[in-house]
Amino acid sequence: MSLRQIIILITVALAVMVVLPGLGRYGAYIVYVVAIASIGALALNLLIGYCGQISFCHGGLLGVGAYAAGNIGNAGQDMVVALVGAGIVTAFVSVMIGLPALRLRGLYFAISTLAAQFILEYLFRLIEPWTHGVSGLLIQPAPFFGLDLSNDRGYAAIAVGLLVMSLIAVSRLLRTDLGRRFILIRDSEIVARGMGVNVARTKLWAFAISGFLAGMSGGLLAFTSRIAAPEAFEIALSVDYVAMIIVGGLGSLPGAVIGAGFVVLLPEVAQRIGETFGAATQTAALREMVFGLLIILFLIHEPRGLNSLASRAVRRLRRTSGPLSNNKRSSASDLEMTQARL
Amino acid sequence: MLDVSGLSVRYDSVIAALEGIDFEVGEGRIVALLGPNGAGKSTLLKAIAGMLPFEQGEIASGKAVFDGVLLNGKHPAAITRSGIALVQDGRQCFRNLSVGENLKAASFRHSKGAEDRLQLVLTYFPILEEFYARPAGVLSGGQLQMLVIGMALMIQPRLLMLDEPSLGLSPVMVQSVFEIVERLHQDLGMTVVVAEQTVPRLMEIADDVYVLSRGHSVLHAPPDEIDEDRLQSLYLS
Amino acid sequence: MRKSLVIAAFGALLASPSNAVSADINVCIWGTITGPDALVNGMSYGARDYFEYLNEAEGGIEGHKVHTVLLDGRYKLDEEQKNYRRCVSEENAVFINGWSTGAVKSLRDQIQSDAVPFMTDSHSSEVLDPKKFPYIFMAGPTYEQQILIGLRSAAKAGGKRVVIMHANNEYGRAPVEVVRKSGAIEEMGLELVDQIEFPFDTQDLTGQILRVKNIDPDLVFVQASTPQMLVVLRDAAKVGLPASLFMGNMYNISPAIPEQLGASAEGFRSIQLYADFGSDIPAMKDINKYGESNTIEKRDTYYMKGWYQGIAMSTAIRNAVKKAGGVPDDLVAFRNSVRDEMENLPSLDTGGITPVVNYANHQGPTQARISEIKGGSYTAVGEWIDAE
Amino acid sequence: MFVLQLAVAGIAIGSVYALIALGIVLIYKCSGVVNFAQGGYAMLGAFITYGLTSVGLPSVIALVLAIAVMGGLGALTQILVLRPMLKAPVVAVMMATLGILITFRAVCLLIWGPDQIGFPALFPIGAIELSGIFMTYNYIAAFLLSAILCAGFLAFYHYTPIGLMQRCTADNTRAALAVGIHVSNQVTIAWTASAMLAGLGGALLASLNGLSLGLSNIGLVAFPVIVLGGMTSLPGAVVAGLVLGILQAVTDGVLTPAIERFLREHTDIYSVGTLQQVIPYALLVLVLLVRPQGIFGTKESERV
Repeated sequence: MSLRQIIILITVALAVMVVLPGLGRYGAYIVYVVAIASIGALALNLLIGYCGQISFCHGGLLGVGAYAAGNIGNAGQDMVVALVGAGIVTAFVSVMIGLPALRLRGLYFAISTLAAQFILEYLFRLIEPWTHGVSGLLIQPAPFFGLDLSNDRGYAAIAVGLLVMSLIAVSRLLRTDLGRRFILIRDSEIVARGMGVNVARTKLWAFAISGFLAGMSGGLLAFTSRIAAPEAFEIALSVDYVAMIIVGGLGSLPGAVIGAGFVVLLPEVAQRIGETFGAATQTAALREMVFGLLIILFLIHEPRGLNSLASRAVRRLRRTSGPLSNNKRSSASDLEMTQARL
Repeated sequence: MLDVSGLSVRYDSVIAALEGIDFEVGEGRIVALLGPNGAGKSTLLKAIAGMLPFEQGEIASGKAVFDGVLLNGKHPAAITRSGIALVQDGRQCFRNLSVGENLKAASFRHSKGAEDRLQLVLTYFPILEEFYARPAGVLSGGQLQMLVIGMALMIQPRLLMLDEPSLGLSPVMVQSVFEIVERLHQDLGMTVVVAEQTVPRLMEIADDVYVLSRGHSVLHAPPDEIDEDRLQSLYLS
Repeated sequence: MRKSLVIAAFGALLASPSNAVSADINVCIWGTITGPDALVNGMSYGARDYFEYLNEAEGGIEGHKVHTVLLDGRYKLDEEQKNYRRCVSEENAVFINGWSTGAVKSLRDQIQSDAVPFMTDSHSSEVLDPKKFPYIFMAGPTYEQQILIGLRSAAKAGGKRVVIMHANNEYGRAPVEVVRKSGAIEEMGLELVDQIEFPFDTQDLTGQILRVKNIDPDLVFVQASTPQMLVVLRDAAKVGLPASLFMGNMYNISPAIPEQLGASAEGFRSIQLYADFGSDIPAMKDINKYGESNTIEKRDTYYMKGWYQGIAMSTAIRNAVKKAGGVPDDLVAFRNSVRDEMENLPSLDTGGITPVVNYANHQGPTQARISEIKGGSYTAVGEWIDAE
Repeated sequence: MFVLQLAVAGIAIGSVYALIALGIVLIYKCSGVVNFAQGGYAMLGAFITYGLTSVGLPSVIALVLAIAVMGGLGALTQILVLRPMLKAPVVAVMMATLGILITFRAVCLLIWGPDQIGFPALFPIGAIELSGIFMTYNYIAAFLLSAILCAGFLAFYHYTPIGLMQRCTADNTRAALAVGIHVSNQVTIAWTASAMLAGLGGALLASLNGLSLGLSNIGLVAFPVIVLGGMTSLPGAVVAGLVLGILQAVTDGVLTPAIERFLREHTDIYSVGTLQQVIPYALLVLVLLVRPQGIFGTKESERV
């Protein structure tokens, strides 16, 4: 991410913040739900899209973050402390889940994360002292750097701010040696090993960093919904997150945000459209169907995700608008381009 | 019989593997296709057999014609049926299936006279009869090479293409592989293309030699015009 | 660029039509339209239909049309949270009717700070407290009270050993834990010999039922919704346990049980709080009248519950409108006034769906009776019992 | 006696797990695709059977028709969705099958609504009591049918020309292409067979357990089964299915009560919750760590 892009990003974020007071609570709610999901999707994209470790327990990890943040917050700590704490706890759990990755590859590892998801769900219901079992952990509002921001607009500001910070941090990370090692492992573990990469340690770093971000995202979710309950972190949520990064674009930072927006907002938009004609059951069915079909269609026609579609559209615009265009670039070099942009 | 002209191949739409190759095989001839590792020999054979689309490759320009029929864009199964058998590198067979099943599988598309061909293959390769009910995975490298050539024969080809059959074999095995190629040529009048890096034995039986380097065709000559030194210099060019 | 897509999508969302502006009185309902316990969603349809009925038959409340929104919470916490925010801040609802125990519990503090009257479909004791949660109202006895009513009937019948089965969610586990820890079971002279938890989205409970069979209790009380009860009774029949051994709560009176299980549902008992659909009561006339020109989605006791909730909510709204001499412009004042009127509802006639109620306790009716499946339909056995 | 009764229930359910898992393994062997939608095919098969009986067809004919429809649907999804995704990354293909699952659920929701439905009796209602062990006709029929089908399918796979082509495709795609086998057609056949197995399994399951959208969850239960059996072993899937069915029943009936009794006597903990839901997955993790290729599977080497 270039300096220019960072500036654009921050400007957009500031613009969102300026607009926020004008939004209703529902509007603000939508903003922070998308922003929080974006942080979660970013975490998962780091793992799957950049390091090639397919995970189906992201929902469970967000849950770990939520419970951790809730417990720290309820103990009277500042929200910032709670979020960082949640990040550390979740990073630890994520590394635990990642340990089998040292022995298992690809599909087998993916299925072991499926197991992790179900075991986490079970533990959420079981460990009453930390999770309050099925009742869920009620979470008291906490100050943010001492400020009282415990309302929907305040949460939106925090979430957007954190998202921008995470985006910048991850894009910086990808430029370091560690980041490059992630990509090497994704492309071929054997080649990476041949080049002297400590595959085990690098993978665990990916799990730790991804877990940290997931924990923060889950923690924010907990504070905004005032409860961390097991039903909120089930396998369906993990599936949603995988959908986000694939729809947005594997191995693409903007893709995480776009994918999160898509997956969170699409059902809502479909619902609103459905409400204008159909009965409630049909609306619900239609909304699911649109979701399922669009995912399939995207995967067939735009396997590199919405981000690639968007960047191609932008390029086409530039091409028609001025001499800066580069007509020689074939569509096949998109992948390299997206990677170069990062 | 086989006529390839101006053939260019790309992988992943960007990496050029072959540029403007002309390659001709006359009926009843043994053609040697030489070149260093990565010269594009396998790619050329795969392009003819229609296997490229399964490895992210595509024919960018040029054409391959077999007996007047255009091969471009045809499914490998159809090309196989029209009488071209490719013995791929790495001795590709079904290692979890028995030797017999391997041979049976190869004759699915050419069931007519399969029994006779099976007998023929077993006479050529008695070792296959011995291991008939055992999984192919237990065979040694040389035996595997026999099996895959046997499988190719079950297809009842008129054009047999072998991709680096000697790779990884002991000199004795290499010797017997080429003996078999020669026998096939003599007994059955089969047209054969053999791709190799460098094998003096091949020069003795070949009628025609093509040399590839870095995706380009660098030489086409009868075998007596080619010696080890000339090849080395071509490979390094 | 990256954000602009999101913002565009979200702008489109905000710009999408919201009909809230034209109506004077907004009521917002969310239930499980689709989702694991959709079988009992008649109560959401019933409440909506009552307001629609008012619009058709009486031109709304005091001449003001009521605009009702029915949303689908899908029994998912985040979806219900979203629905709540939409109801409170976008639909400007003066009364909200919401679904699951988990969601209502997580929202109880916000309901308090938003000061919006809230009718909960959940009967959890943890959201019932006129002092701590003055805006939350319930439509009958709590789950805990229902469990005690059920167990008491077992004690009366001379039973001794009881088992409680429950789903692994808030609705299932929490009330059972409260009852067990209260010691009330022992006070009745009963012994709780086992407590069995099972998955809420269960498809097969043979193992658990065999565990019950092994214990051989006098009564099994099941704290679950109808879909799980279907599994329980079906698997009980598989291993030769009679349905009469089992008892469910208010959410197990469903025609689906005798319809799908036939003879193996005979003798199953559950707690009834509201009149059956089709009973000979005044409210049924209104429902039939409404049904002449509208579809009635569910014809069961939960529809009746919803209808009754509609009566209670609308009466409070009517009283508030009357008092102010029109719909107040200030939504906050309107909500507060509705809350006050709700609390002060004088002996409310629910058209026979429940005995006459008042809402000083925020609980409405506190009476229940036991209903048993006999000859393929639910039949009341015994009189109304007061939960207290 | 008690344990025997549990085992009977476990075997009945387990044999259906095996049927569902067979389909997943079949597709995976042939094309390397992990089909998360298998539960969706099972659910759809059951719903279509139900839909056909509700328009008046006898249940056996409805079942046969539904299985045929499922076969067509399996082929169609392979051609429309999977073929264009040949070059897509593994995780994208996984997600596409999840998309299929979501779509199937939505279709069923739209047509048949969210409520649990009483499934028509495929087999006579009633039970045999053998010295205290109840065996419903449903159980017996589900077990027998699954057993016959598994055996029949394995025989088909090993002794017919199509079976041989399937095995060739699964063994080595390049070699299969070279001997003239139309690989993508073989993959289509695998999807067809797999969808038919799933449809039948779904209908059997619905006759045991009733019908609702929740039936599609069976697909997730099948994953521990296939991993325990080894992703590439068809007989392994059958054995693992039975083992898992019995294990779950025993967990529900014996293990959980024993643990809870112990905990209640010696600690403050009263319940261990729904242990049977995690037992298969806990076992899965263990097996994966000790023997990553599963109990019956063969080791695959990573391609560079």
